Amino acid sequence: MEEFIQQIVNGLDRGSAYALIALGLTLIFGTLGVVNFAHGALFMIGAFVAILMGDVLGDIRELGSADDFFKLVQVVEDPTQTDFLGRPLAVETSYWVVWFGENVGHWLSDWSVPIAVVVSIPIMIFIGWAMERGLIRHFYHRPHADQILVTFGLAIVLGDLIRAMYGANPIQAPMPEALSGPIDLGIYLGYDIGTITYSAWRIVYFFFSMSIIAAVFAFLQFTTFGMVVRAGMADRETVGLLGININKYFTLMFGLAAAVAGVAGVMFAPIQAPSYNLGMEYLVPCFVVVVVGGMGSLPGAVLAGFLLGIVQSFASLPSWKTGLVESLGLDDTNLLANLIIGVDQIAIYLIAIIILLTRPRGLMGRKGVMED
Amino acid sequence: MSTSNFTRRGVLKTGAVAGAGLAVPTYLSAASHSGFTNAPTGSTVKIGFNVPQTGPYAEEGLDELRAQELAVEHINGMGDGGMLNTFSEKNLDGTGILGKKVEFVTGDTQTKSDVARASAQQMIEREGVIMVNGGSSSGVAVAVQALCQEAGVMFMAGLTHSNDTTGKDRKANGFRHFFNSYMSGAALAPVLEGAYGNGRRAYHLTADYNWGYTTQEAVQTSTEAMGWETVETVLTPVGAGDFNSYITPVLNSGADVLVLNHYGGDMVNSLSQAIQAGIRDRMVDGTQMEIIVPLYSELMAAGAGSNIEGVFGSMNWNWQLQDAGTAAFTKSFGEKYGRPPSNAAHTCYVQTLLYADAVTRAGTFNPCGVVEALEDFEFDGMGNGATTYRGADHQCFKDVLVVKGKENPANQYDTLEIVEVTPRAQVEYAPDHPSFGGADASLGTCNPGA
Amino acid sequence: MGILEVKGVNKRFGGLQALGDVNLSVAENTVHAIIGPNGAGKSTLLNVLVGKLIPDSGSVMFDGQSVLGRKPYEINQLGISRVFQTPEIFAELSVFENVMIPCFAKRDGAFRMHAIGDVKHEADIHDMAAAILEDVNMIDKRHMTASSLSRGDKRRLEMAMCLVQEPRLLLLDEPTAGMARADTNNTIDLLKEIKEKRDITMAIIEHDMHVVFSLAERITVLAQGTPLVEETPENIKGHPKVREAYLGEAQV
Amino acid sequence: MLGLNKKDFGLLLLVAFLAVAAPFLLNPFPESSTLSFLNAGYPALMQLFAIFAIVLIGFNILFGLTGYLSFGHAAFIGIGSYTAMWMYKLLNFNVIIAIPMAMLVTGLFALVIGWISLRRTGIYFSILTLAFAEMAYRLSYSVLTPITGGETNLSPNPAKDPMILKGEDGLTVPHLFGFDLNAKQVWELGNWSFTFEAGYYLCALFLVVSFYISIRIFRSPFGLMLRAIKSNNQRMSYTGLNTKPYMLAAFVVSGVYAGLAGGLLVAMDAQAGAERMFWTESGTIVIMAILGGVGTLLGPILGAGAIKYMEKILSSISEAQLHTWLGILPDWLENAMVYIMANFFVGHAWHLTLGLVFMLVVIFVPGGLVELGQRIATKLSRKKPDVTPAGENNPAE
Repeated sequence: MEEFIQQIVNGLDRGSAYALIALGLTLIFGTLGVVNFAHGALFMIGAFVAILMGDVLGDIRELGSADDFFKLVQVVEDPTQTDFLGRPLAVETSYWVVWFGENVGHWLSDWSVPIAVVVSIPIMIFIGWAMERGLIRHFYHRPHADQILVTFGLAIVLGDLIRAMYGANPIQAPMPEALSGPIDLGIYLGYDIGTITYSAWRIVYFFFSMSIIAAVFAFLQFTTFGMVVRAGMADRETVGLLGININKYFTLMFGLAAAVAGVAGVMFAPIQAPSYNLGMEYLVPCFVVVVVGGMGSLPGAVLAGFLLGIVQSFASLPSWKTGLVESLGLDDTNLLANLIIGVDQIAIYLIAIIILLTRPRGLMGRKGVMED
Repeated sequence: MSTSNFTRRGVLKTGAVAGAGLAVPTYLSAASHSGFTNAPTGSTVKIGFNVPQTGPYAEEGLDELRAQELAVEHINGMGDGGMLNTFSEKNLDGTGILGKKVEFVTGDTQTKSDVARASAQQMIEREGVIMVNGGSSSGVAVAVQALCQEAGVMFMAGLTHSNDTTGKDRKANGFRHFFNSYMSGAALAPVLEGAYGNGRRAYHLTADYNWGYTTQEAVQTSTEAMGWETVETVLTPVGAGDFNSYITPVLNSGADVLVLNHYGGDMVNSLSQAIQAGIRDRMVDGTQMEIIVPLYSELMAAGAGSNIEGVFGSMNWNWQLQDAGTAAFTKSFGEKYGRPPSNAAHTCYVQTLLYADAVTRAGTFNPCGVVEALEDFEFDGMGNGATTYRGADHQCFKDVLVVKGKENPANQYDTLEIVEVTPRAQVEYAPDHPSFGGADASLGTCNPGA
Repeated sequence: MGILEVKGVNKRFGGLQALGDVNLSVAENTVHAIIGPNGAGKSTLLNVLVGKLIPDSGSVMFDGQSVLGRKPYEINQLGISRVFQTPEIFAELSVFENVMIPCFAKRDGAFRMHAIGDVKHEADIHDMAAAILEDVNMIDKRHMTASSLSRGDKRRLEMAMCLVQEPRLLLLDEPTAGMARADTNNTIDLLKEIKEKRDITMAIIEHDMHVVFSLAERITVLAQGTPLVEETPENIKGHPKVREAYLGEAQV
Repeated sequence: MLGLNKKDFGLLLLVAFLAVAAPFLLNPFPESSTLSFLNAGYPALMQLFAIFAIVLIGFNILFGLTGYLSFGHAAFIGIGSYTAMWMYKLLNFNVIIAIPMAMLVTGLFALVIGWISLRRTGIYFSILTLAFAEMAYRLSYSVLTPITGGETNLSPNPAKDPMILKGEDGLTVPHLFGFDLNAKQVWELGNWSFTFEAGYYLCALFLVVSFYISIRIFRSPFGLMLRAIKSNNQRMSYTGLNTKPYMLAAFVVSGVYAGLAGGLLVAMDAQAGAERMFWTESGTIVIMAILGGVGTLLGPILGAGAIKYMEKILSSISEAQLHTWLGILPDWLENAMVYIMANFFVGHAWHLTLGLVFMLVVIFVPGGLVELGQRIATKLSRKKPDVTPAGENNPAE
């Protein structure tokens, strides 16, 4: 039972990352009718905003590689210490420490990721705006295949620009000291102390995702802007006929979707050390999520995100797999036994196939969307 | 923009030299004269550095490339000579190899076996290289080694840690300086026993591919031999990114040691996530839960930041060693590139020098001659103490480092501290050891090509 | 016994009774129009006839064979062709290719793997296609891409594609919807011409009474999913039930 | 000629000529020149050109004619490779067995995967194919290691493999009835040197035959049906045509092409790895198709060549070479240019160039290189601006 609860929590946590990316993808697809393969790259850029803020705010990579792209540090040679070649050590001190003292400086670097969330919003909206104006806008009337391809090209370019700046190695972003350990969830459910513990930051991430998702839904539900957008998602031509220039809303919509992907990336940076390839890694599972949810359906995307997250978590749980293998009386060298043990490799694809074959347009897709 | 290592004049000169070299017919016609693939006939000889320049191991590959360029410089008599000054053999005099200046070409393996082979093939066919060096994964090493065997050129493996490279997939034309999974297990066990006692219960998370399997097997065997119990072994998909769903079951499994048979980005992520999940804060029946990372990479360790503090692992070499060879190499590398070399860089550097020296001693570039010169070759002064290239499987035998993440690093490169230098005798095994292909494993015969 | 016999067909969508106990008999070699106000169930009925919808109960027999449960292509192969409200043609292909495809379907059936022979060497197909294009006066336009045709020509092309299969029943779904008067008249002439030249049964679903009365020999009036009357055109005009249906609609 | 019209026969001759003369055409620069680096006329790369051209020709039959975008096509290359490899291990190294078996087994896989995936259309179809390919990749890399060799690739092990048809020659390298495919002939012509390899010419032969068959399919009633499905699936059904078997046939045919390519890869280099099934490889196939020109006859060959050339040549340009080429510039400019080029565009950064080129093509010439060529041709011959496109749109009468 503890194991079950733990994996449910795991699945919700992993699913919330999927759901956030898929939500942005669906926002863009639903309103603009554009399939954006560069969305994973926006997630990745968000994660690197966290790295950038870590550099700017202080000593995130005191141990890091020499490729810090942007640092605000005062360099003082300390003759009492030596570097690896026996030369006087160049001690780097964050200017925040120099200017505001140890406490403030340390606090800033400790909380650099939450600060980066705030900073990333304008940055991501700007990037989204630039992408829409500069590129996507010219693809509204092109076939979906062209949109997929040009944004795929863009994803490659954005990934490699980040690689040129930060190198290919993953770089860890720090999480605030206070949230870096586990929280005991079990005691709230009546278990003994230490039975069910879970990383505090991941719980923060889960609630953060939920509030972002709720905010997006509320925004679409209760604002005029959201109403127009929803109407546009349902029937673009009619909205156009009503004399509303839906195009005006598109740029902002794209910016919003980029910001959702961006903050998802920022908050994810302490969980998985981002590398330039992060976007591509998440692109495929997230597309599977979007399609399983049904193209163009926001609730579908969120639902499928959580569903696949939970599926993946349970697929990686060893106890039921070994149990199943034993109850089938298979030995270790048996191919079927190995397939059962290795089901976590393919779980989300297997589920995706099953769902798409039983529900032709995914969980909540509408007819005629992206079917030709 | 003076950061570039090339001055225009220098390049024009090598360009001209290159031109002269290229005018020589490609290897087939040459082969008909001298009886082996890509026999050099002009005043230069070309070697190929096949390393990952894109993909997840790009940084490691680029570090290997730096070391290889440095090795070529030293062989050609430029720079300060590095380890040539401390190497126990003194055959290389800075005039290249057998009087021929060394040139090199580079290729990108992308850490994909297919691409690596295609790249090696391009070097052999088009550039006429006589030896291929480098790489950052066992899959690539095994694949390229087999190709070099067929083509009749030498292969000096870079970073490859799986038993198979010099085990069941060993080849006569291939040599490995780097240590392997078995040695990691053998070297780690006594240190772990000292630090954590002999009643521990281990839980393995293992990357689901060949290297993971051999590493898990090695660590499992050696820890069980000293009395540890293996609670569970779980395979994880390569590049999973998020390992949390594998880590949380560890907490209540009754295990008190978590072994992460992961490398590279997987290691950074699984280690950080294990610490976030509270593995190292946990007490199991009164003992503190611990994490072990059998194979460390200092480049990746930097990515994991302070999470590696106090975590044990093993390495082939580390720049913080105190011997003269290490000092000379670190100085030479550090002055040129502004950073200490990684152990991947070290192994590629050493392999290049060893090759050059073997050719000199053999008096020929013919791979069969070079193989003979390297087999059971004993040397010292390359940073690992007295070392032997065993003839039976072309594996180097030398001391193995057990290291630990440093608690209070003094500078950004000071991430690991050396806990113990496990003597070579402790990590030795028979060439027909069952983990290395048993009695069936065979080098075959050396292939000079054409 | 008509060529098409619809008996007791019911179809519900949720709470809406789209078709309620529809009986319809279309006699061979007649032009039979199905009219009715909006929402009367005309399109639903048509979709049942071509296999796109399956009714909840009832039977649809074509020439003694049930069409229910058959896929659209199977129903077509039985001899029912359909003309759509907006012409459904192969827009990217040439006019000639457009008509060749139904020729293949007629000659080779629903599927035949013909991967090596050149289309150009299929002399019989060429003759068939050329003949039908002559018939509809489009032979000069055979090289044009279908998407570049005028709306009227697209309609003609679609007719040609259906006719070349020599269907025994041609279903027309508002063939003149959205057309200018001149185009409508042209279409009426085209249909009349077709009728004169061939033995063919036509079922027309139509809004435009001008078209209906120019062509139809029998007319069925549908209202709220149920047939009200089936009569000749002369008798339909001024029929009280029809008036009621249409006027009733007007008052709403 | 051969059942082709004049124009198509001309295209076939062109492709045959390019294939035969590739060792000359791709080696335009003398060995001693600083541009010799751009030469691509060596066997390993020419084999890749031919093999990927075959994949693309097959992919074009599916994507170009029917418009169904398979995002998992690389899986079939992998399946073909593994099959051929197992033929070596179980029977013998004669490619006359390995290649047809690779095509057969791949065809069977394509039949099953196609039968399931074709139950859906549009992006749902694409995701289904992607899911199958990802499963194939992941399983081959890990769980199926005993069958696929996993990370270390599947390679022959003559000492242990059964090789029941080994025969007297006992060859343990890929051969055609005992004829070594690695046999090479080098011509020295002044400063040039041209290599002719048996293996490459085997690939070239398959390429020309594949191209010929693809022309025939394009011009056949089957090809017409596929184009009609792309144009209007609904009309097809109401015209009495069952689209499913046509689609399935197209899917299987293009799968078999990929299987052939997989078999050829193993015939050239006796090694099969899981990475050739990874989804980015499938993505590269799509990129090649777009770059060359979807639905055209020549496009796939051009696209495959262009991408493989960039992958091999662009990626191996080093800073030293850049310095040599840019040597005439003032030092500061030279260094700046080299820095920018080496960090962003060539060598290990070549992916960025690929992404940019690809974007530019999609934005400005959606018809790919073929359309670009036509536009240039139109510009050059203003007298007759009405140049008929490469032959695909002309009426089939």
